[in-house]
Amino acid sequence: MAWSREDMCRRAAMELQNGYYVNLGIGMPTLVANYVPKGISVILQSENGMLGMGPFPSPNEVDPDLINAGKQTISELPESVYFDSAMSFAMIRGNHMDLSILGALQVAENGDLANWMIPGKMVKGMGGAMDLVAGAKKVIVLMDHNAKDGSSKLVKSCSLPLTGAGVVDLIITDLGVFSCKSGNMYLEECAEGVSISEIKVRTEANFIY
Amino acid sequence: MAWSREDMCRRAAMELQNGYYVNLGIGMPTLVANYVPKGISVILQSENGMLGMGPFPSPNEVDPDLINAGKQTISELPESVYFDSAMSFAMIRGNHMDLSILGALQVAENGDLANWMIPGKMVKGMGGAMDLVAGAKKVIVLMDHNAKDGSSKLVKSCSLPLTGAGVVDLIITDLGVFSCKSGNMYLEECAEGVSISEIKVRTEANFIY
Amino acid sequence: MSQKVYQGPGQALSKLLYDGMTIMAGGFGLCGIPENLIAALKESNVKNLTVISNNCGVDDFGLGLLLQSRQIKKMISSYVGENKAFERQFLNNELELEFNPQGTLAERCRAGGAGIPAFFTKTGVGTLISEGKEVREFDGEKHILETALTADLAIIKAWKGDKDGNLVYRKTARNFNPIMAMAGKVTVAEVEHLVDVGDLDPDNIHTPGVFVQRVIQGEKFERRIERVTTNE
Amino acid sequence: MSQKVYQGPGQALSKLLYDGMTIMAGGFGLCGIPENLIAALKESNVKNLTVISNNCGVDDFGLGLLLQSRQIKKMISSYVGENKAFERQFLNNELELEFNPQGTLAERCRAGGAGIPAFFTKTGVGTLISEGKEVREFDGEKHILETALTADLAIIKAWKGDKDGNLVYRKTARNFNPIMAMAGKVTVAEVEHLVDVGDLDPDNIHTPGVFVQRVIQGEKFERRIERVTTNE
Repeated sequence: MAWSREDMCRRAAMELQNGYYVNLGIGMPTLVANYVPKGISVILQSENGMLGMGPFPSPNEVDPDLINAGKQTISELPESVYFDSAMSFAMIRGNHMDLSILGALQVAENGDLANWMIPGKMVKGMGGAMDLVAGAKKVIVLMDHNAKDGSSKLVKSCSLPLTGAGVVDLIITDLGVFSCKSGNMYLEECAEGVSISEIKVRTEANFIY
Repeated sequence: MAWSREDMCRRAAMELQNGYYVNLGIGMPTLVANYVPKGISVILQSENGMLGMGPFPSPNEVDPDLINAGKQTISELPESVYFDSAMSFAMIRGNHMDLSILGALQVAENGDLANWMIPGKMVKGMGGAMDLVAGAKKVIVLMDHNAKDGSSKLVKSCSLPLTGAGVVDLIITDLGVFSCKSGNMYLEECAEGVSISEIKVRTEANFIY
Repeated sequence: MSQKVYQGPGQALSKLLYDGMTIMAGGFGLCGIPENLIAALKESNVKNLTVISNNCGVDDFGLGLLLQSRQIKKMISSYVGENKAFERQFLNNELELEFNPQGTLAERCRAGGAGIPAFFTKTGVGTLISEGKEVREFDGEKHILETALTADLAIIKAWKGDKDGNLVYRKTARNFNPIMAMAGKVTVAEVEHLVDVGDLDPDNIHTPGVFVQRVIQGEKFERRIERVTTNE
Repeated sequence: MSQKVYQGPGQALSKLLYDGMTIMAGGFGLCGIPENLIAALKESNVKNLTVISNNCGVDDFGLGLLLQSRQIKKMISSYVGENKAFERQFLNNELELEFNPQGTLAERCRAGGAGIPAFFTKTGVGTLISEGKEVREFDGEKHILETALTADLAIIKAWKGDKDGNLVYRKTARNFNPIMAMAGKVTVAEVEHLVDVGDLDPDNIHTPGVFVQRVIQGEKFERRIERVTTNE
């Protein structure tokens, strides 16, 4: 009984605070927007040049000049603002974004993150991920605990090329919530029905609990 | 029979080419705008954040939000554009301005310029002058040939603190026109009725003619 | 959204001020200066300020008010020629002064806001400005290394602002305001017209609200002109 | 004013193209790309191009067209995942590729336009991106030195433009266009609506005309959407 994807998104959304400026990565992180708790209002940033990103549009409102960083059509909100790429990354690099939530291939005990490249496979590029993890005030990774082959994605040390060194603050997987502080990983919370011993078995990284 | 201030401005205006983006410094350089030759159209930049600077306004059009770099009220033209100080100096430093015309205390044979500071006197600051001389494609100095005490403002080597090293391309004084190339100063042209020997007597700098 | 709108400049600065802090103030001459917030700084009597601003106002307006009350310890500016109190205090060694070329000052603020700790520029090479700074050649030309500026507080003046802190400036009153808004650890903006979210054109917002923590509708704006110059 | 308006993309690029040159192309994905000018580049058959662009189009649109015709020698991009021709040529060593983090790419262009030859950033510290680059600590944090990018030619797409080359963009089609406009030794812009000088709001011009040397009214705009995604 691990967390479902919906549970994971809901848990990630609990990290949102009122007034936060947030960047959500492609994939599961994007879905966190659907679980913003009641009474909390956040402003979503899209690194291609928008604050106040709205939901996917209705078919008759699709606008080729209005896309998100995943190149999907989106919609405008009353609070929307547009700007160029240098301004967008000034926000990100300059430590003005409260939170970045993104996926990962591996996270190491020391907070190292790998999510952009598998050597030997075609490399698509890092896009804005390296800037986001270097610049956001808080970085949360939202990912499955284990890869499709069963291997742990929480590792002692990343074998894949890094996206950022020591950049991850919190990891939310289907098995629980982990934090990275001063070079160590901590188990903060187990998913409902998941025991510490199960997590231990399914985790390569050492973690403190 | 040296050039009058009007003659000097008229001579400086002959350096303007159609479509030039030009920054005019405080004082005599500002007056060059009144002598733009027929058929030539230039766009004036004001480093506090404007392209397409217009003339002084009529008394009932004065606007506190519309000033030039000398803090004087000015007016808007159809081609006017406003921007912030970082963008303004991106234009200047980034080599996008065709011409900067400014005054000077001293110009040396090698093109060194001093125009911002007299040690021992109260220093007001360099404003945008250091950026302009470092960044504009062409730098013209418009100044009296001699200081009030009769000393030459064209010098072998600047005794005053520099605004820029080797930055001056052309100097227009009441006695003539000089250029600076590869470390040497050249007399390009004498003012009407001024002889080379008179210029020699009144000039400290060595110049080639 | 969290509440960014405050009632009046005193409230907008509450719990932000402490002696010895660094403050950026937008404006060029008296154009586009945060006059209400400067007045509140004077009232607060916060001391030993390092103030980063292109100029320092005139004797009885703008930052000149904080010189009169001797609240400023140090100025970082490009030009301070319009102020007798400044000259007097500086010559008496009561005031420190760091001159920056105007473009370098602007770029240092922008860099501070954009997470760029240092950059190379050719401005000032071979002058007093380059003393003590690293010099390096790029493409055969010398450049000096300049560091970013940030401030504990940035005070900003805009024409219009909405409740999320999005700002729009008018004509040359824009100047240093947008880049200092980026560089403040906390940025407080006073606006002539406070409007609802959605009232500003999203394609034409000069300062996105992410850079602004507090905003007030200014009580009154004198908008004094330093040098009225007309064609008559 | 000198004449900046040209008739059509072919004329606008005349005498600017040569084999081996470096070209910046605005746009993010297919959003805000200079599609008419890209078509004219294809027609010109200019070769061995180094192209700086955040992405490389799709197989049959945008910069992908120049891949098909093998006009591109090297790409400098942050993400190129949408293009099979790209993958094939890259794996066959027919195409060079330099990845830049998106924010570093943007800042390198902006720096190139602003006369900043190099800057420090913390993006990429401790990753492959930092290899061979100078690392320096500021405030106890490591940063790497990145250099500016400029281009022999920048091709840009704007929504509106006037005859002086002043440009306005629409929504997220702005992206890299304004900063690449600054970084081109020559910048050519295609606009959807060519208007008279004075028709654009002077407070809301995104690219001042000083950065733009040539401008055309685009003939037609397909404005293709890469991933139509709706709420249905």
